Amino acid sequence: MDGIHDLGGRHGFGPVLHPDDEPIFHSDWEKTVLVMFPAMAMAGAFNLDEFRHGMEQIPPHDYITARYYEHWIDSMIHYGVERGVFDADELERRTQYYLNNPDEELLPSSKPEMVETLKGMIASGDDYHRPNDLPAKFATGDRVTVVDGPSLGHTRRPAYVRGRTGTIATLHGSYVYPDTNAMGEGEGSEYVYTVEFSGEELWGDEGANSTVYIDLWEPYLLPA
Amino acid sequence: MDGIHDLGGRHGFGPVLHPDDEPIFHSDWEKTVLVMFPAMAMAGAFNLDEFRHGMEQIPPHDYITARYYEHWIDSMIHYGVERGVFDADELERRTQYYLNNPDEELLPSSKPEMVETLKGMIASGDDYHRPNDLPAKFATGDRVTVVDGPSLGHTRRPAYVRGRTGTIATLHGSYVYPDTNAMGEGEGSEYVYTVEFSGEELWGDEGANSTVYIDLWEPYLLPA
Amino acid sequence: MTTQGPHPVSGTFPRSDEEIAARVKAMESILVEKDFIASDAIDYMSSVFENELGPHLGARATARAWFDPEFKLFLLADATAACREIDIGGIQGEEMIVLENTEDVHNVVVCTLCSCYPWPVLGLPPNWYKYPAYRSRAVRDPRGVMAEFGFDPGDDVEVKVWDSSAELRYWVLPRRPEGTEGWSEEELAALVTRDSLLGLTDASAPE
Amino acid sequence: MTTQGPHPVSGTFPRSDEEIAARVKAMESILVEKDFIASDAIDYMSSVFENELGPHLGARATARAWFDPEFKLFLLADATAACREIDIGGIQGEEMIVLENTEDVHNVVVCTLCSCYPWPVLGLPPNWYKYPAYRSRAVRDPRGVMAEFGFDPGDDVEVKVWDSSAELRYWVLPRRPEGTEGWSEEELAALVTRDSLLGLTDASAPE
Repeated sequence: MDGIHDLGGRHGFGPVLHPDDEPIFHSDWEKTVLVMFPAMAMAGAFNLDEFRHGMEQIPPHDYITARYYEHWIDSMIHYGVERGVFDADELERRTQYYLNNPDEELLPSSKPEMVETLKGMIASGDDYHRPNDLPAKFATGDRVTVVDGPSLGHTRRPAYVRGRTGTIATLHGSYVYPDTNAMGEGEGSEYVYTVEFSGEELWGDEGANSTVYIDLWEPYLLPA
Repeated sequence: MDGIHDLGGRHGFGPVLHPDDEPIFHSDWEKTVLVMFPAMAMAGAFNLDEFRHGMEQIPPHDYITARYYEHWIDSMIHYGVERGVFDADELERRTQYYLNNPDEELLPSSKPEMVETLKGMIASGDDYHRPNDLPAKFATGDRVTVVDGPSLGHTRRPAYVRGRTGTIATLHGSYVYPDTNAMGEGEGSEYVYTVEFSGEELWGDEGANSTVYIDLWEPYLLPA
Repeated sequence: MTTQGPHPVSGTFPRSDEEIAARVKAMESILVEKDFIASDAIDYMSSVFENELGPHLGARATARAWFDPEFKLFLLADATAACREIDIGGIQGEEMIVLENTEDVHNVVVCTLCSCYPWPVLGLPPNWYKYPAYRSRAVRDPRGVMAEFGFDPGDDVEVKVWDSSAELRYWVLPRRPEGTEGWSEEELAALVTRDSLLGLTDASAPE
Repeated sequence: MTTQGPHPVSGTFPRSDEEIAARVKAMESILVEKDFIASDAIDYMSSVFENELGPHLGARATARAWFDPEFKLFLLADATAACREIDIGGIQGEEMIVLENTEDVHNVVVCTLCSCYPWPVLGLPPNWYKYPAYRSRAVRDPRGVMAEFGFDPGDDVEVKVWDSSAELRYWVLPRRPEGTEGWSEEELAALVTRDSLLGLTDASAPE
């Protein structure tokens, strides 16, 4: 979709405010939200691409004014309600309750097998490679143009490279395809390339003496 | 510039909330803001294109959460301070004063010659035509592609038509050129065309059975 | 425990009406002192837009066009001159173009980049015309927007969207409703709404 | 007098920390009841990110590469395997690529579409990496962004920006500061900052 999340090259957001001493978690609730991601993914509430697509659907004013982990919360509620993990009314009722009783903490709970699963997940991560029997269409050095035109669903084809011509820098193998995986159309399998664009191609004179590299899936690319 | 104001085709803004009974002015201050536009333009604080460019420079979160006439206020302050009409500290001081004394109204004041000027302005408007000795480059029926690529300053070349190919529907004559007039580079004189784009060219299948017409200045167009 | 760092953006939105009112008073007080504005000028111009300009003018021009075929031809050929003939015209409508709705074509007007609007026939625009939802969607999903106004032009009808990006000002000549044969201009004008002059709906049907 | 209609958007922004905390408690309480999460799992995983993962790991890998030319070649050829050799790796870094800064080339890492970041070597990203200012500007105005971090790579240096849009994770091997001949790995690691591993600055100079 052509939403506010597609930020590359957009104007108006001001300087990068970067405090020296930013904590890892700014509030205790951020810790819970971090761990709700694997918990809800394991519960089948969403996959990674759906989770990202959920964040993209946050209204623009909310997207740019909210704290970062609020994006996670919103996407979790979006899919959680849709897939029956949360009942929207019950969630609202409990939210009001905790708002009225801010000092009430949840009781400790234990799930040792989940701790073990998380341990393995942190150590090994996930595998997004998916085998593909077809040969890759492009090779290093090939000139390619990114498919232009709008997007209705989820995509990792940002506006700032659409219609632009660059050069294949690396072929990385075949991976889950976000455009289908986020839309309930299957994981798919598509080659991913790092594509090199000159700064001038993207930004005109502004881009002098700079180069942008971005990873793009094969269906995003046309021979130039 | 590639700012939040360039809204055509962007996703996420929800339904069009259109009350049946919207008043012409929602608050008394809107009346003052409306009339400050010609007043400050006559005082030399800005021209129309600068005024629009000033609104485009409002930070995105502010642009989409503010009431409409707040955009005007922000652009007026932007140029008013830059050009010595307002002293920023004095403006802030008085704002605080009126915030602390909300019932204090300004005394009535009179400027009969301005009333006369406004009367003529409302009746006749302004004239944006500027003669151009060169022939127009395009004629009705010509195929044209809108110049692609980013924008640094003010432009009326929206993102959704950049790089798209359409057909000249009408040649309107030559007018003030916003891209220079907003940037202190003179009014210029460029032909304006209404260009017709098929919905499919702009939006793919979504655009079936629709057509978009938009007015574009000659420097925005290349022969297709 | 919270140690939230800088927010992505600063400030609290939206600002209150009181804050804005105070700021505008501050601006006005400075402009009055510099003799750039006066309260009688504000009263005069705002009263024109409150009491004189508005969709009733576009309705009057439309009814005339329905009533008088020659005026309709004139209006479609040169809306500015035709309107001047019936004392309509001026600021933000120095060069107007009227788009005729037919059985096959339905026109819609928008300004995606700001808020351009034909003041002489419609007065000042409503907020929704200037807010992001309408500006973003009218060019891409005009049928969806019309549906939110309770209107469906029909699948076979071509929708033409006009993005007012220059100093030309567009408005729509709606189709004359059926069952209005023999009506007077005044009666016809009562069927013409603001939304129909923007192409969001048809003119009202006779009751 | 005010009769402001619907705002362009509804709600008050930003939301308070208290509101968010209450909502998260509500979510957690439901997930606990459904046996999808437990507080010990939250404590475990958050403590790993608070206490174990962080830029000191990227600093250790970098110092090793400065110290050991063979490890540097390995790191640049296959960062994931090289890091595994020194017990670094895992989630959100399943396939890492290291970009070498040189006299002629300076690399910068961003994720314009969301917040992709090499967790195994840097831990969780700071807010500024995830907020609109950095994401919008890093690809278009990388020198301006670096200037805000107090760094100028030099006009003659080519700036390469890497937009992490897929599941590959990029980080930067900064140049070894001059005047560090004979330093130990531990001493070298102390010069490597998070910002230098993202390419916003160079590594720190020796004092």
